Amino acid sequence: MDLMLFAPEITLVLTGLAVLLIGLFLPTGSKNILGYLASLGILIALLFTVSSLGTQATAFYGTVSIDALSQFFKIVFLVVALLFAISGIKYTEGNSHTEEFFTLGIFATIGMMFVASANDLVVLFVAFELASLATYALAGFEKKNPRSLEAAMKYFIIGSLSAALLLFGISYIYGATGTTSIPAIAANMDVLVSSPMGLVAVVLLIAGFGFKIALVPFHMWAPDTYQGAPSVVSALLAAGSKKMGIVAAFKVFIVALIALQAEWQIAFAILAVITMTYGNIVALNQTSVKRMLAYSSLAQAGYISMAFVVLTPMALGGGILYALSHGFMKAGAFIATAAVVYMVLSENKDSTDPDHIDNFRGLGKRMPVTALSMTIFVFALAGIPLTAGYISKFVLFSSTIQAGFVWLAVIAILNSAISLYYYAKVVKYMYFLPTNSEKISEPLPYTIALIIAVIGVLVIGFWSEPFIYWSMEAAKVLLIPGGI
Amino acid sequence: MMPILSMIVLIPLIIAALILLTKTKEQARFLALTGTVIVLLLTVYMYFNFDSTIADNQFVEFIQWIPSLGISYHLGVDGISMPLILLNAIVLPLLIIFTWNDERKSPNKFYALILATEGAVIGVFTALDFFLFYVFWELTLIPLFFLVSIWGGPNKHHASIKFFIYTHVASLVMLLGIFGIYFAAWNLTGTPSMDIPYLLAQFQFIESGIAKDMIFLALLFGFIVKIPSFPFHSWLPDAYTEAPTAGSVLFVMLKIGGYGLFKIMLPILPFTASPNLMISIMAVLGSVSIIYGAFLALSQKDLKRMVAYSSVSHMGYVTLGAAGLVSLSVSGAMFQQFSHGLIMSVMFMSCGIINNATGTRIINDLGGLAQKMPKLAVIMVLAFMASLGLPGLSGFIAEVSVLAGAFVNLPAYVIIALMAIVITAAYHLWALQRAMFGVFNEKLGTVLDINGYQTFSMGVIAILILYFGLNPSPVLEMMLTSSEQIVSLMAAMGV
Amino acid sequence: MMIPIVFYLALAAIIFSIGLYGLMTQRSGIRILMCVELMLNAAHINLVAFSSYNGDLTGQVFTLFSIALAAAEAAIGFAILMSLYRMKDTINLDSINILRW
Amino acid sequence: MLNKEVSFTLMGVITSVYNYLKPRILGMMVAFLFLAVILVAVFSTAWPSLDQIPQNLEDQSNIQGIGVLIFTEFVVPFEILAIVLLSALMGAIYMAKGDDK
Amino acid sequence: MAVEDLAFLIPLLPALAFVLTFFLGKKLPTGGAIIPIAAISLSFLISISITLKLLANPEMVIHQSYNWFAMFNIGILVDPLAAVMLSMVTFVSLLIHIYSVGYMSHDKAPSRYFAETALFTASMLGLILSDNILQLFICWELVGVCSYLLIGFWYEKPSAASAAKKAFLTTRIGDVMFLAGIVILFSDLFKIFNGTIPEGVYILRFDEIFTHIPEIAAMNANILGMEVSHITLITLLFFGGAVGKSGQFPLHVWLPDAMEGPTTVSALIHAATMVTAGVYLVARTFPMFIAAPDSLMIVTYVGAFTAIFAATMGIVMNDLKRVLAYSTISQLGYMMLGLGIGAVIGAEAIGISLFHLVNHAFFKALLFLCAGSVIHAVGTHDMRQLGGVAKVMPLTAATMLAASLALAGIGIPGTSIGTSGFFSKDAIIENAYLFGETTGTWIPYVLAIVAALLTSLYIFRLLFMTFYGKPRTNYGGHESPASMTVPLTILAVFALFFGGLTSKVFNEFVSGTFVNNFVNMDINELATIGGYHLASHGHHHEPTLILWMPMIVALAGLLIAFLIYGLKVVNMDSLVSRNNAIYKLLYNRYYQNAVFTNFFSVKVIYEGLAFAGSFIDRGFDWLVKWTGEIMLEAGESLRQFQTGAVQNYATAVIIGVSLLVILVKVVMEVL
Repeated sequence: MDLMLFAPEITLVLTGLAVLLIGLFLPTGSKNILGYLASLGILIALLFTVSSLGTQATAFYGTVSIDALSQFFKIVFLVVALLFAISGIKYTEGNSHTEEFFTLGIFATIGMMFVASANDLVVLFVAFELASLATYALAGFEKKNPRSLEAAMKYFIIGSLSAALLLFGISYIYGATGTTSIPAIAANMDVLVSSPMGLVAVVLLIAGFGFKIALVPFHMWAPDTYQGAPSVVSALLAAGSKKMGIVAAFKVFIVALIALQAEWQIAFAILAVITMTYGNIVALNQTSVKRMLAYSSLAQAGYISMAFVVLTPMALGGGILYALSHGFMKAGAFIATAAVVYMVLSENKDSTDPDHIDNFRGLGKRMPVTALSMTIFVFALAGIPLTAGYISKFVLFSSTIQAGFVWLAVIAILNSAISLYYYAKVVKYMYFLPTNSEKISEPLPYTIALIIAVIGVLVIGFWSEPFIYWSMEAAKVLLIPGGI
Repeated sequence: MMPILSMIVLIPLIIAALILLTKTKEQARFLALTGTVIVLLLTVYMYFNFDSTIADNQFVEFIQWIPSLGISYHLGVDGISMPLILLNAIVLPLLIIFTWNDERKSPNKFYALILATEGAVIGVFTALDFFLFYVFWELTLIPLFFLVSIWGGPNKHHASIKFFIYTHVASLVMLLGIFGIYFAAWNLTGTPSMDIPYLLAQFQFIESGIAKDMIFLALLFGFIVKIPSFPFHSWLPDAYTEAPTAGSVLFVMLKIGGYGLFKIMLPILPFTASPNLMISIMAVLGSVSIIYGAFLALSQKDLKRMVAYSSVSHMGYVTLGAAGLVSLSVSGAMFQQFSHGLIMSVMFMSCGIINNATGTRIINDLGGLAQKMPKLAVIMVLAFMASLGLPGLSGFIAEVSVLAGAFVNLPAYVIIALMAIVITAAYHLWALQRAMFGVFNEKLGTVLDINGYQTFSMGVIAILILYFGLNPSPVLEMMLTSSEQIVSLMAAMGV
Repeated sequence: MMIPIVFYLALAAIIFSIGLYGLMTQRSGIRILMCVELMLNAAHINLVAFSSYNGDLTGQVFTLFSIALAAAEAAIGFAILMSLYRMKDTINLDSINILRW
Repeated sequence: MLNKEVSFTLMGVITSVYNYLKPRILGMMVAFLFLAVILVAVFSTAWPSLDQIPQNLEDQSNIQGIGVLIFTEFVVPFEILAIVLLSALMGAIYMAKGDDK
Repeated sequence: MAVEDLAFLIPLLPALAFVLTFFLGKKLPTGGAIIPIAAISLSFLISISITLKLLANPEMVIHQSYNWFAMFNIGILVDPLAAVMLSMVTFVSLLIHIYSVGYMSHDKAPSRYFAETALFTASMLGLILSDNILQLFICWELVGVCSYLLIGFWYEKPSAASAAKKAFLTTRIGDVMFLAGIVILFSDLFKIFNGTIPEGVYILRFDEIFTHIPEIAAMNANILGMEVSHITLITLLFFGGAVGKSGQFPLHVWLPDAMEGPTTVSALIHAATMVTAGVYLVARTFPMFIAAPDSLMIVTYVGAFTAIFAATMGIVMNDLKRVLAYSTISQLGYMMLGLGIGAVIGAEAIGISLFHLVNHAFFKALLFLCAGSVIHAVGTHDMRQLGGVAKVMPLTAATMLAASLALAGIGIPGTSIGTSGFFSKDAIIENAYLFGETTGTWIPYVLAIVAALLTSLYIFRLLFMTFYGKPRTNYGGHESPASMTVPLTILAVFALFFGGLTSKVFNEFVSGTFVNNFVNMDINELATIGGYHLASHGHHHEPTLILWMPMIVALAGLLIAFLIYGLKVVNMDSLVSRNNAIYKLLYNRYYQNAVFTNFFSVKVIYEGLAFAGSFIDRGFDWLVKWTGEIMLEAGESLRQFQTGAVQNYATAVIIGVSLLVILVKVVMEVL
């Protein structure tokens, strides 16, 4: 066994500990360095991951596997973590608890990465909980802000509930199959297939993962938390931990529970339709941009869930590609919002809802880079061509038609048309509505994070071939019977 | 050989980006003019090297893009797209000149958006890959959305959002159709390809008749909305009216709906399960648009809105002509696109000038403008006459070709269209009489005639309207070649 | 005679449902936390029961991990509630709904 | 007199029961629904189990097995759990701590 | 270079003159009148020499044809019919242009005037020269638009702008019918060729059309249950176009209003360039009409009815120009009647009708120019304010008298003494009699005779009221300058003597058009397609009374006018003030304005249909808006689920889990 396979995770653990320890000895004023350190560590981990793209291995008695799927999602998580860390540099400026912020973020990322490479339900569950627990505290990071606390509280309670549901579901699967190893479960499905327990277990697991993915009706925490939590943390939640739910669901359902395909396909079909429609419609008249992004994130989760319904290599590839694109787009959009929030708060410390859409008025003049990036992100989210959002929708929706689910594709496409309204509204506020406020200098870390995200969005949209290739490779991992 | 098509697509886009960096109006408009003139020169060069006797795609460029999905960068022009590219290339520099002395906020963005639209529209006309086609297709939306939203009239937000979402929905439905044909071909041959000519050729091998009809209708819907045809026109009056003059002209240049009709719909029409039904649908839409648009134009009080509705009416000829399936009617419909672009540009420019000069576009508030604006009056009368289909001007060639050609197969629909001609004349003359003739309305204050730049650009287009009315062959020739090929396909299928 | 496994399972299901009921009806944050613990414990019962009936230790290991997790979770939960209490002087969750719609 | 008093208390009981149930009735129904779903599934499943109780009742101690498992097969979750606990610790301390100053 | 090679210059020179005058006219004296005058003079010279050449060589036809686009060509065709028209148009137009130099000398924008008239003339000449129906239609429309521009020449006058619009729109109705005819014709020919038209065949060229008349006649269309031959349909539609252009009932309403332009424009429209186009169209496509006897019948009746209908209105009008306008309509009715009789006499009808057309051009131009001269000098065209103008403007009065005699058709039957109008109108009325004899239908003849009486009545009424008697108001006035009187004199000579001198030659020459056609065809054979036979040629011997009848009624009209307006035997005022129904009906022009303009076009089309349309459109708009609003509403309601209370969220999760289990189960059962 080659420990180098876990170089990214190890790097991250060391970075997290280093940040924590160094932070203890630094005065509040000079804790900025921690952010750079964390970013550097994540970047190194990212480079390790990218360089090992294509490796295939299992380790630790088959409980952890490294393959195209896990590597792909690790890249997603690391990219989001990188954006989180870079923008966090600005966010934590002057804060005395910088080390907690970054360490928790990094630990959450480790959890997500282990979920991506988990090959055993125990690993998956524990890693899942790591990602959750670390982010509970992050969501409440502004502990003087009642919104942030409320967000953390709701996130925590619903999170615990879904952890319980997940564990409950896992327990039945364990009971029926006698094992927690994902490939072994797939081989021992007789009991579950022949009894209604299979369906119950599936639904319990869907509830558990659906909490992270934010599928209706397990989504209720998401708008509140995304809105209340610090924007940078919302970026991590929406762009990162949501994908963790998706990759976990991919592994558990498509690899382990493939014998119950009929059950969860129907369940996901129902949830996908409800989720995308609900998310889009409710997003229409939101006045808080973060809340709007949260609902839009529901809708996107609905689109991605279509992959479970269609279940062709192309659809899964599309879903995986969508996850990557969504990581860039949504993280970027939240970071842009973070920049606006920063701007509003720097002008008026007591602003109660700094992410109100009115604060975006004339942003095109006040913060041109942020506004332009935000425009690109929302257009990408809406699926305008030459962006990552388009190519992912293209692959995903077209595969839906290919598989004959025309009705589903029609619903999805109509939904994506509706979504244009609220995305365009943001653009309208940024560019067309007048403001009397002055242009301000944009905080550099936010700008860097935004530019990285914009580059990601555009590169995927334009030079899609390698991304499509790798997401298809990742999808193949899922569809080889019995996993690795 | 130089990649001339890539150049005419990319140069406007690159220059648009450059214009964004400029600081003053002078720099912006100079760059814009340079860009459009370069495109014009390249297009003229291409036009003279274009073989109008063959219907094949010419100046083809092909580069693999996303091989795993069969997507490539494939460009080419044929007799359908060449005239439309020419139209854009001609009108855009004139549009820049037309706006030369206008005062407006952030001129750099304004000119950048105009150039971006040009690049995107030409991109649609040259794309031979569905993916690329759709990319450009959507790309045309964004600059226009901004143009309307930033420099539009009082109702601009409503209009721009409506236009954006309405046409976006249509594009998405079209995308569904594209997916349909893409996967049907993929399943048939086992290799993915987004190549337009290839997919169109594969269409006939699709087994399921329902699938073929659904694909056809989905694509048709996408194009029909863009044309726009009754009953999917309701985005148009708002968008055309609220847009700034340059935006309206760009809308008029946006002939991508009709282009899709000829380039994509007609070649697959004979292979649908029920071609006669499809023809009837198109014919009904076309003829109803003609008469409906005419009546609506008649009831308008706002000059620009009237012109917008007249556009619905005129574009009905495109649909009807395409449905006519006689080489004359099909090429007439193509020519209608070309001629309509020229005529409507002048019409909208006139509306813009009147609005600027008098502060109103309500026809009844105007009056006697010809006394104060004789130059405008001359050009406007010419444009209005062209628009109502006066022989000797380009509109007539198109209309008569469509009507005569389409009558062979669709007599009843042509009769409906013929009835609209009188209405068409009525609203044009009514507007002219109220706005330009009669006693000058003193409330309008001091009214100045058009300046030299405006005279030049409108005059050149007016001369072109006259020229193509007398000698349509330079563009009609290649249209005929293309349409004959399309029609021979029909004949082979016995449609 | 062996007690059939369904008894354990039924017990777990009932305990889980009680937890759910509490979660849905209680107002106090502490009680809600307790209900969550109850639900987790119901799952643990399941796991242990299955473990011993399957003759496989995985379930028990899993339970151990899970108990640790539950403890960690409780710690964070109480911490959050403490912060809330400090700010609002109440842990009545009904009164905490600034974020809605 | 007596009747009246009885009926009064009866009404009182009903009212108080009603008042008690009113905010909880939905929770109850949902919890019962959930319970019913689970129980139906549990009872209609043929759970695999060892045919008989393990022979050697004295040898039921599984601590050793668990220990082995934790350090072989489940070493990864164990390591992760370490991080979980660390982050829970950090998070809890951070959240629970009072004013910085 | 032979003169026939210059034929293409005939329309081209005035067109060129238009361009030059339009751009340079302002800088030249008299608005650059010299340019169109020179151009039209040249055209006239070419035309007249071509005509003479054709006269000398009856077999000769000038035909040049070039590819235009698709299966259409542009070309010129000069046969006797065209040659005569060309000469007439260039001649009359030339005189009017010369006259205009004086007439328009005080106008603000003479250069625009001359440019537009030049284009007007050019379009008309192009129309005449066309060798195919499409080109003819194009020029036809150009004529229409020029008339629009010229009628609305003084566009700052709202009435002028409105009259221009009315003229254009009304003729447009006819034009659409014409276009429909062309479209049907095209599709018939297209089908005859099975959709593949050989290279070099231009299917809308007259020779192609005429060659395929039998096939077209064999096609039938079912219209409202009636089997109608395509040839009938097409010719009727063509005639519809002619009705619009030539001001036949019921599309004549624009013509009287067209007086809003300068009087010279009226002269051009009424005499030379516009209204004759309709007659020319029917003559040009006469072989088709011959094959469609039903159409010819309709032509006959419409013509005859128009002749009397317009004449009745002519007798009550008080506006100098209006009387003349109604007179034009009435005379055009005669011409149509003349063509319609072709059903009996065949190709000779063209000669008769064209003869009247040419003569009419002379005297009507003269009438208008005289009226213009009076208006120019006096400043009013209300006859009630005039009277005794002859004393002030003797030359004008004299020429006017000549023109009136020509219009009334005074002459001695059986001899070659008589005004131009006498010969041509007499021929038409005589043939109407022949028509009655052959078909047994006397209505056209009766109408024609009565109309002749009315014609004489209204024109002499005009003459007496305007030129003789005592002035009713104080008006200044003087004889017009030479540039105006010289054309008057020339026209007067033609109005008086042209007919008498050329009567025989003209008829033979023009009637030979389709005999010596560039496509060989026998008119009689075409008639058999229509299912009838033409009356045998040869001399008809009408009763003497019939021969003298036109003369008698003309004199009767003159007498009545003299009694009422000259001698004032009957008090005109009492006639008017008696307020009787007939007078009111006539004076209000049969209330056609109320019906056509106010009711039909304004109420029905504009207010009714257009607003119904806009209502429907609002419906579509509303639908789009409603879709959006319902979405927003739905969003607003669905938001309410997110109550903010975490227990509710938990409840939602549990309900979701339970329901999802049940739902999936149900769906699986159903599937």
